[in-house]
Formats: sequence, C-alpha cells, structure tokens
Amino acid sequence: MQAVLDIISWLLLTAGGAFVLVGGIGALRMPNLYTRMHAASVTDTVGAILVLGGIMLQAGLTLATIKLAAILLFLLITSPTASYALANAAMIAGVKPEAGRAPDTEHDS
Amino acid sequence: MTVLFSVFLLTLLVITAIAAVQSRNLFVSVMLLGIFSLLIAANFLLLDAADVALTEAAVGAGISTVLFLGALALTFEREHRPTPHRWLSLAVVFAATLVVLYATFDKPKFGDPGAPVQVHVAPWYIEKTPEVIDVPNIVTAVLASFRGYDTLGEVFVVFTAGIGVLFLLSASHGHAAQRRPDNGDESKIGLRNDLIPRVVGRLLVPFILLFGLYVQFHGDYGPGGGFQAGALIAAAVILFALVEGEERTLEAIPRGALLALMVSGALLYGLVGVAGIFLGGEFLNYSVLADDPIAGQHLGIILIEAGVGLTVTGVLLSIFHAFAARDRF
Amino acid sequence: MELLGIYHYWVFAVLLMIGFYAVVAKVNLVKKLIGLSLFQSAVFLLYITMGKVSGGTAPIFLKDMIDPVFSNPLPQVLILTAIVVGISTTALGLGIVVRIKEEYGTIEENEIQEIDRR
Amino acid sequence: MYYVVTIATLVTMALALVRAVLGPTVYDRVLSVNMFGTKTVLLISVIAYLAGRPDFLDLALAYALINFIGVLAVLEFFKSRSARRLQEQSEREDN
Repeated sequence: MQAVLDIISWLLLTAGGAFVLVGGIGALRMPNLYTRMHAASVTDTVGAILVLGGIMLQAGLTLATIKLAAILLFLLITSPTASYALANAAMIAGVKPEAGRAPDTEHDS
Repeated sequence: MTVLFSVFLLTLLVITAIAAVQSRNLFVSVMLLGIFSLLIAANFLLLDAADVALTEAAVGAGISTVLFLGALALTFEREHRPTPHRWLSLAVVFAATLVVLYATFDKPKFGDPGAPVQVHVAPWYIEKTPEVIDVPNIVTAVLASFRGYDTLGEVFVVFTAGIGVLFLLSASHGHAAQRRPDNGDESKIGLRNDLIPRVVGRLLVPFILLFGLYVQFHGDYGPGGGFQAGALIAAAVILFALVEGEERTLEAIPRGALLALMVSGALLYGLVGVAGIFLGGEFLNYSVLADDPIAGQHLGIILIEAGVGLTVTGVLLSIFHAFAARDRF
Repeated sequence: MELLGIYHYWVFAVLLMIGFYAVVAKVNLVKKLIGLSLFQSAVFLLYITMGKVSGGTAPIFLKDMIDPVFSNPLPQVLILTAIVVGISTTALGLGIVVRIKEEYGTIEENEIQEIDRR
Repeated sequence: MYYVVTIATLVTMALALVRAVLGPTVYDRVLSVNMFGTKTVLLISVIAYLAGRPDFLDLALAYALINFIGVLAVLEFFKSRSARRLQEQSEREDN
C-alpha cells in the first residue's frame, strides 16, 4: 500500500515539476503578453494541484494535509483571479491581443 | 544539496537587486523589490529561520509594495535624469566591495558550530528555554522573555515611526498638491467595480484575519508571533481597502481606533513590565505574574505578543491610510 | 563546500554594495530608499547566515525530537524585529519624500539643491 | 523525489526573473511577480518536506493568502492611472 502511494505521489510530483517548468519556458518564450499569460496561469494551477497533491499523499492524514489542502484551495482561488485582473487591466490600458509580436506602444509607461 | 539551492537563490537575488537599482522606471524597481522579498524569504527558510521568513512574507508580499506604490502615486514614476558621476561612484563602490569581500575571508566558516556567535549566549537560551519558559518556539521565548527589553525598544521604534508618518502626512497640503476630487470616471474604472477581484478579495479577508490570529496565538508553538500577526492583519485590512475603497474601510475601522490600537499595544507592553515590579519581581520579569513561574511566563508572553500585534497593526494601517488619504491611487 | 559556504558572505557583500551604490549615486529619492531597503536586506542576510549551524534545524521544538541540533535563535530574534522596524522607517522616509515633492515639486536631489540655491 | 520538483521550481523562478527583467511592458512584469509568488508557495511546501519540518507550511499558507494583494495593488494603480490619463486627455480636448 505504502509503495503504491509512494509511486503515485512520485508521479504527481514529477508531472507537477514538468508542468511548472513548461509554464516557465512558455512565460519566457511566447511572443506576446496574452500568450505568455496563458502559459503562466494555466500551468500555475495544474502545477500547484499536482505538486501539492503529491506532497499530500506523502504527508498522510495529519494536520499538515489539512494545511496543504488549504494552501491548494487558496491558490486555486487567488491565482486565476490575479490572472484575470491582470488581463483585464492590460485590456483596459489598450494592450491589444494580436497574433505575432507584442505591440511596442506601451513599453513600461 | 540544500546549500546548492541556496546558492542558486542567492544568485537570483543579486540579479534582482542589480536590475532593481539599474532600472530608471521606479515601478519596475518596486516590482523587482517584491521578487527580491520572495527570494530572500525562501533563503531565510533554507537557513533555518522560519520566523524571520514568515515576517518577511507578511511584510514584503503586500505591505511594502503597497506603501512604495502609494509613494509613487504621490510623486513620479520615472527617474528624470541619468545618474551623475556614475563612473566615480561605481569605482568607489567597487573598491568598497573589494574591502568587504576581503573581510569575508576572516569570517567563521559557514555553519561552524564552534563559531563565536554560536558559543556565546545562544546555547544558554536553547538549554534554558524548556526549563524556565517551556514554550516550544525558542525564538518566541528569546524575543518575548529573555530579551524583552530589546523588543520593547523595537515596539517603541515602530510606534515612533508611525507617529512620524502621521505628523508628516497629515500636515496641510502645500501649494503644489491639491486633493483630486472624486469623479465618476475614476471610480468607474477602479477595482471597486470589477466584480471578480472584488468578490474574491472579500472572500479572502476573513481567512487572512483568521490566519493572522492563528499566527498571533500559535506563536509559542510554531513560527509566528505578534510582529508577523500584526503585519498579516494589516495586510487583510489593506486588501479590504483595495477592493472596497478607502471610505468603507475607514467606516469599519476609523482612524481613532487605529490610534487607540497603536497606543494600547505599546501601553500593554509597558504595563506588563510594570506589573512585574509591583508583584515583587523586576521590570518585564513575568515569572511573578502567576503563582507558578512557568504559568507566569506563558501569561506574560501572550500579553506581550498581543501588545506587539496591536501596535504593529495600528502603525502599519495608520501609515497606509496616511498615504492613501493624500491621493487615491 | 567551504567555498559554497563563503558564497553567502560574498552575496552579502555584493548586495550591501548594490544598495550602497543606489544610496550614494542615484539622485532620485525613492530610488535611494529602494537602495536603503536592499542594504537592510543584505544585513539581515548576514545575520541569518551567521546563525546557521550545519546539520541544524529551525529552533522550534517538535514533539518527536531526540537531541535536536538547533540553529542560533538570537540573530533570528534581532532580524525578525528589524524587518518590521525596517518597513516602518522606510514608510517614514517615503512620507518625507512625499512632503518634499509637495513643497519642491521634484524628488531629484540635484533639482532640489538648485531650488534651494535660488 | 522532492529534488525534481525543487529544481524545476528553481529553474522556473529563474525564467520568470528573466521575464521580469526583460519586460517589455509593465504587465509582463506583474505577470512574472505573480508567477514568482505561486512558485514560492510550491518551493516552500517542498522545502518543508525536504527538511522534515511540516510546521513550515504556515509560511506557504501565508504566501498563498497574501501574494494576491501585491498584484491587486499594482493593477489598481495602473487602472486608476490610465483612467486619470483618459480624463486629462478629455479635459484638454474640452478646452
């Protein structure tokens, strides 16, 4: 039983690590703001679920698991909201979601 | 392996710091400062300082960004001029860096248990804490009981800084600045009319408050204490102010209440100390507060931490309101 | 391993000097305060680094600990309070900068000096 | 096995930092600050188990709750600033 749990948790952790990494590469390499945001926010959520889930399996039924569940819950609430607010603010400020390169109008102004 | 992680994080830390100083856009600097705070908190954790990391988390993640942004909203967003005498300053700084680097070779080895810092008073604290105070968190024991004088001083420094900000920013406005009148355009576009962040923000506020109270009263058993809790609770109220607006926050917690928090926290700390004298001990000796010395210590530590928490909350919120009342950002 | 350990001190030195550079060379007052907080953080890092004991753990007793090795709690206490004091004093500095801007209309040091000379 | 996640998180942090330094718009920087926050939560949770100290999870919980505030404050700032600019523009046009 313990071995099975270990293997599942190992798989979850590795998959989580992979997603996190892919998100990082996407946030760096994607051509414009909205695609970068897509890469970062989606993998943020999946990565958090997988990594924290993997740790939860290791922790077993303790107070730590409840804390991990709370962390996961709050991350699942706040992280997409922050992404939404960010995209919304960028839209209002006039950064257009165009294909290809980002418009160079609003460099840090 | 942990040392390697630490080295990696420290390298990122240096890059962040250089980028923050080098950027002429002050927003970018402030945002990089936020990243800097996250990195240094992770580093503190790797160096076994859980309490310090929690403090950095509570202060650096929200409050310091909000304060810097508040100041930027009232001043300018960009540096207007390039740095004068740049090469001269760089040369001086480079020379000074070499001197400090040379000095590091005489430092005790990293992690050496025989270094002078480790053998002076720390072993005594670690050995005596279970016996004299009996709380699991040695940091709290040292902070609140063994070195209560230091902490009293720090609380009064925080208090004084808060008073100073109130004096500076509640002065009547100079001729240059006038309070921008509230107009429909601005309030229509702000966060207050953006439903999703508003709902989520309001949902989070009670949880942050609850977590703040947990950190306050669980400080004897795990990482936490008055300083961290004060910063967390202040952060919760600031979040409320961001999503619901200044006026509603001031309706809930008026300025007078914040002043009362500030003063009562510092007074509570002082009074606990004086109570020690009246009960036949020394100033800030909690052992005499109850029949059993250890119960007295526990009581004293809880009261002191409560005082610290009240003052820190009051001061940070007063500072925030002082900046926000100058102009809405 | 030894070099990796001393790396912490080097980072302290470099961060300290980055902060120092911002304070002495930059003319923008907010930038100076940012430099000051970097300087502060460097000092925090030095203290915490010195308190680390190899093989040690955070100085909090857990129930199932047998003969634990703890890192030094004293620097942690000093820095914990210093962080909160640091943010309050930074806020005080920012308050002064805001007042300067309202009176002089600028936060660049050399422009303020020019106005004063007039 | 925690090492895999830790290394992945650290590398991602480095990538996010590069994005934060490069920009080009402020929103990119806010995005990387937000990413950095989530990655820090994960990193701290993993380190807590790496070090065998589950009580460190309090710290990750604090970040999970608070990170949001910095991002919201920045966005609020930009929104009201662009609103102010629009208004100044319209005032100029009115005159």
